[in-house]
Amino acid sequence: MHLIETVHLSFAYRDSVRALDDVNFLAPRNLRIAVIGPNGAGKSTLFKHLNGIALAQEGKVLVRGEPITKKNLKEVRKFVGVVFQNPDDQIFAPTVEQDVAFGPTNLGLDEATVMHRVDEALGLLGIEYLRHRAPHHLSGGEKKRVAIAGVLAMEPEVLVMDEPTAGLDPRGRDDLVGFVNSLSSRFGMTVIFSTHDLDLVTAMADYIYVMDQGRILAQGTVQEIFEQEEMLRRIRLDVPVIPKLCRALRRRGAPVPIAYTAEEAEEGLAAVLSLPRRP
Amino acid sequence: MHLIETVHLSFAYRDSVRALDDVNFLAPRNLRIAVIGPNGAGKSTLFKHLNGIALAQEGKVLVRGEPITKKNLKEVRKFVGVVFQNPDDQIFAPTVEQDVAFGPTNLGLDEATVMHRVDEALGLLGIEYLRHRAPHHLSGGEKKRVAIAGVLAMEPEVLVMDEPTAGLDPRGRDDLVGFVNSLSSRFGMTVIFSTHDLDLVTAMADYIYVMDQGRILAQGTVQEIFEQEEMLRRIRLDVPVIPKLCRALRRRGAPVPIAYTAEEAEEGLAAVLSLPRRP
Amino acid sequence: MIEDLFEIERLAYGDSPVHRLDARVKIVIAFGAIIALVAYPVHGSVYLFAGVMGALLVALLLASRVPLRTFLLRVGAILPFGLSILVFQVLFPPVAFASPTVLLALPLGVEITAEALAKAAMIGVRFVLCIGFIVLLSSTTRLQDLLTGARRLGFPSEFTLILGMMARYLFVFGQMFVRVMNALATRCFDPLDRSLPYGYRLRQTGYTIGTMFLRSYEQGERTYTAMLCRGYGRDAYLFVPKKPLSRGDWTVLAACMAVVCVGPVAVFLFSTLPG
Amino acid sequence: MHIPDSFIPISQGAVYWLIALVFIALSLRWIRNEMSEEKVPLVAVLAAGVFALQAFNIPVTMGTSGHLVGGALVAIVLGSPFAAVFVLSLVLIVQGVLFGDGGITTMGANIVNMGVIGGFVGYYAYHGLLSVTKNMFASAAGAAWLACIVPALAAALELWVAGTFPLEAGLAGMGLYHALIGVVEAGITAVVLGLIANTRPDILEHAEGVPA
Ligand SMILES: Nc1ncnc2c1ncn2[C@@H]1O[C@H](COP(=O)(O)OP(=O)(O)OP(=O)(O)O)[C@@H](O)[C@H]1O
Ligand SMILES: Nc1ncnc2c1ncn2[C@@H]1O[C@H](COP(=O)(O)OP(=O)(O)OP(=O)(O)O)[C@@H](O)[C@H]1O
Ligand SMILES: [Mg+2]
Ligand SMILES: [Mg+2]
Repeated sequence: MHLIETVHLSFAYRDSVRALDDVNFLAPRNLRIAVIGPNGAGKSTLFKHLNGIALAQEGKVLVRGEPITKKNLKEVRKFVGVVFQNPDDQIFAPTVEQDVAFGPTNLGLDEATVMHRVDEALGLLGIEYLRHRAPHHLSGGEKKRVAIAGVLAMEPEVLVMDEPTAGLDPRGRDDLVGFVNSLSSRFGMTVIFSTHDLDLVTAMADYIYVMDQGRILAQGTVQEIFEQEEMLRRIRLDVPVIPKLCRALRRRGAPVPIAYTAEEAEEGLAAVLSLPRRP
Repeated sequence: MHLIETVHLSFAYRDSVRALDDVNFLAPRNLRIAVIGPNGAGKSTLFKHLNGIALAQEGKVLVRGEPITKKNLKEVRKFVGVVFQNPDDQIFAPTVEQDVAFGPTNLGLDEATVMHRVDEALGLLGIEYLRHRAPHHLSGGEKKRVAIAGVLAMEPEVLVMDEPTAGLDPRGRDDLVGFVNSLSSRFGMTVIFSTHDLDLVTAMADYIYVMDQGRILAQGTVQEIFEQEEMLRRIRLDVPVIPKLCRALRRRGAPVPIAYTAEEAEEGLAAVLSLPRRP
Repeated sequence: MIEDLFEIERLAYGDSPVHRLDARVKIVIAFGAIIALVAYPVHGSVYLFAGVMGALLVALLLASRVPLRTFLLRVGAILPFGLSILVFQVLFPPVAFASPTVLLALPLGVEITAEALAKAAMIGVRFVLCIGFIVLLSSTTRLQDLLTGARRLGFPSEFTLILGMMARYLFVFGQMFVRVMNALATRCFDPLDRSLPYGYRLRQTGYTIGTMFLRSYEQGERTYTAMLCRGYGRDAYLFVPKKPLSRGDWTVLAACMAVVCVGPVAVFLFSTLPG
Repeated sequence: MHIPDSFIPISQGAVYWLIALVFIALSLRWIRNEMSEEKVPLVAVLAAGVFALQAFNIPVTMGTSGHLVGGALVAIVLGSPFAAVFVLSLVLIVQGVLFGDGGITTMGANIVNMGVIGGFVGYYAYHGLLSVTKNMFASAAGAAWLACIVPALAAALELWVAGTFPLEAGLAGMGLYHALIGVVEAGITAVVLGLIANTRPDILEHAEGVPA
């Protein structure tokens, strides 16, 4: 039984063509899944189905093996936490503390438990010092963390994030990567995210779904997907620059292994050039 | 005489520390200038001074050698076109045509000239087909182009863009790079932009200003700046991945030239590895 | 209400002879019809006149290919307040009738009279038709065309600019509203959920509304700044090129306005003349 | 309380339209001259936002729910009753023309009720109450409650003049209903004002509003 599974899921907004078309998406336990695709591919629409914000028009969405119904909606939303792209759409309370407490309170927990959850969520993201600040005045990166803390305080087992690094500066992005990876390694959480930043995919995903025009075009491990340069280019995507470089060199005859990070590439090239070990 | 020059420019928002602190910024004719820096460095604040949206508190801003005054404000804004980060801030009219026509009508041009300018601007960006569409039906990339068209229709000589590629998919980003570079090469326009995407800097800039905490920390050509890995890291930035890889290999003794794009790196490495010419 | 904005827009993006009519023609017809309906006296002959106007409405509706069900739903959504006034009026007639025919006597001395019912029905039929014309107008005319149409009809340019901006940002905030509702649902908040304390629900809703208010305000600040960069000033206006009406537009306009102008006079004379 | 078409005779509707136009012109002049700069665009965008936030359903009791009108809120936050006149006029025009809510011939009356009466009552009640109670939130709540009920009474009165509504029963009915709905308006207005005072106090610290 998978944590989340969509079966032949299709969906159309009132007027438009199909935003989702026969999508079969699987999320097992403790996997980091990236969903990539050009603008309008249907990524955000898919995410809306994972916690019942949108309901399946055709096909079905199974959460822990059960279809989403009106009755288990609250359970499902507790189980699958969704962080939206723009933190401003998500943060309403006058202080960070109140905002993070919002979800747990709505679950009907008592005050002590709510407080405990808030402490934990703020701690996890390292933002205790923001506790009494007004969210309005935080930087983009800080707001993003508050938004994530607000969702984590509901203790979901699956964390879904729509374009989590949009608008963050390089360090803010790196911090997020580190934190999300630790959620996966320390707590065995399943993480699903969409992004346009292909370097983020190599840094934060085990498995990739490629979407275009509402359909799942390809799926596989990072290596498997980024080998298909042609397909990616066809749908207006690209290959991250490092594997692209490696592949270009290989095509010209250099026995360079395909690397995905600068460090891997460095080691690979060092071996080919028979350079000494790292100084 | 430079097109734009700021001299000992300082500025503080009401309650905050100095958002700009003794900034000396120069923009000569036909140069592509990137301004980089972490969140809150003061990039957007600097840009607001370049066309008189914010007025200098200390120091001065010279446009074509003259300080900005109430009297020449309209002239200055015609000369320096600013494109904001979020197209929704900028596209305010109910149709694309009306939006692009807004600037020219404010210049007091007659209907025929306005129409001509609109045609030209839409043509330059290749978006004639969007003419009668409503902005909320456009994708992020399309909106961005409309925003730029609205500014170009005023025929400025300096184009200032705050984070031009935020939210665009990889193809949208590449299209923008190509277009902006052609503005510079075909029309000799001066382009100034800020970004968090360091790869964009290598693709679209000749010269870099690095800002942190309201100050200009460093300035120089792309090569000069990205050599200073230490400094960049200190202010939460990073070096783009390709020069980083080259530098790492050089440190280990390989005579690789420092490259900034995948193609340059490929050629450099091919030479070192004595690979055949491109197949 | 803003949730329905996108549905209305979808209708207005349809294609039909009515959709293709110049916005000016549709505005004049709809407003003319409403004024005629409201101006017609509350008199027995109102039903005959309503029949005439109803026929015009139905003809336009059929030509517009707006689905009947959608149309009726839209009209129905607006009725409740008017209907409640009508009910109130029947229960407590504002003017005493000379010799009321009591149909039903309720407790507390409240009586339902035939005269009150008749009067309510006459107001009601005009009221429903007026809504019909407005709904037809907005279901067949895009918002931006309504604006350019109004401008070409001589609506002041400064108001077209203001309403144009409002129109543009209605859609921006409409999308924002949907996203905010999704975010609330994701965190299991429902203002109508009785298991949460009332004060808490009221406060959280207030915070959400307050945040939307601030975001609108700040959006206004940023938009204003961006407009300044493009030379916004006191005399700025929205660009609306001139455009003559086509012959088809003129024909439809003339035909419909003939009904709207001649109709009430003819019906009134016809039904009040002795014989 | 959007009076629909055909409930007010056309001649009376025209009179209300005239009054409304005078106030709209005055409010436009206020925005151009009294706000720190010429800020018509800001207010136009804010009007779209107010339209959007009127869509939030707020529970009252026993299954009924209401929504914010916002006249008092806008007048208090922007520091002038004219701001409310302007914002609510725009909102009412869109509601009337696009949705059919509130009529065309009666739009003048609706603007007079909700925009002019609501805005002025909201603004002056707030400042009156503030000088007595010294409590911003209580004053805002009181003002918002009054700004909800007084326009409703005005609407009842207009309908009576129009001959389509009984006087005493009408006033009582409209009054009671809006007294109840007004509680929500009051509560939400106070909370929103609290949030603004907390996060963007600078918006509230304009010079004292212009007297009419
Ligand atoms: N609320 C809506 N109403 C109507 N159509 C919509 C709506 N939201 C999205 N769509 C359409 O559905 C399709 C899928 O959109 P979606 O937002 O899921 O794409 P996405 O992959 O998230 O794109 P992006 O990368 O730009 O965020 C698009 O064609 C879009 O225009
Ligand atoms: N309207 C404002 N009122 C008060 N302070 C402001 C305002 N705008 C910016 N600041 C402050 O001024 C400083 C510089 O901000 P600015 O927006 O110029 O930075 P930036 O380099 O553009 O950052 P980012 O990369 O996040 O866009 C920051 O400390 C910020 O908090
Ligand atoms: Mg998306
Ligand atoms: Mg900025």
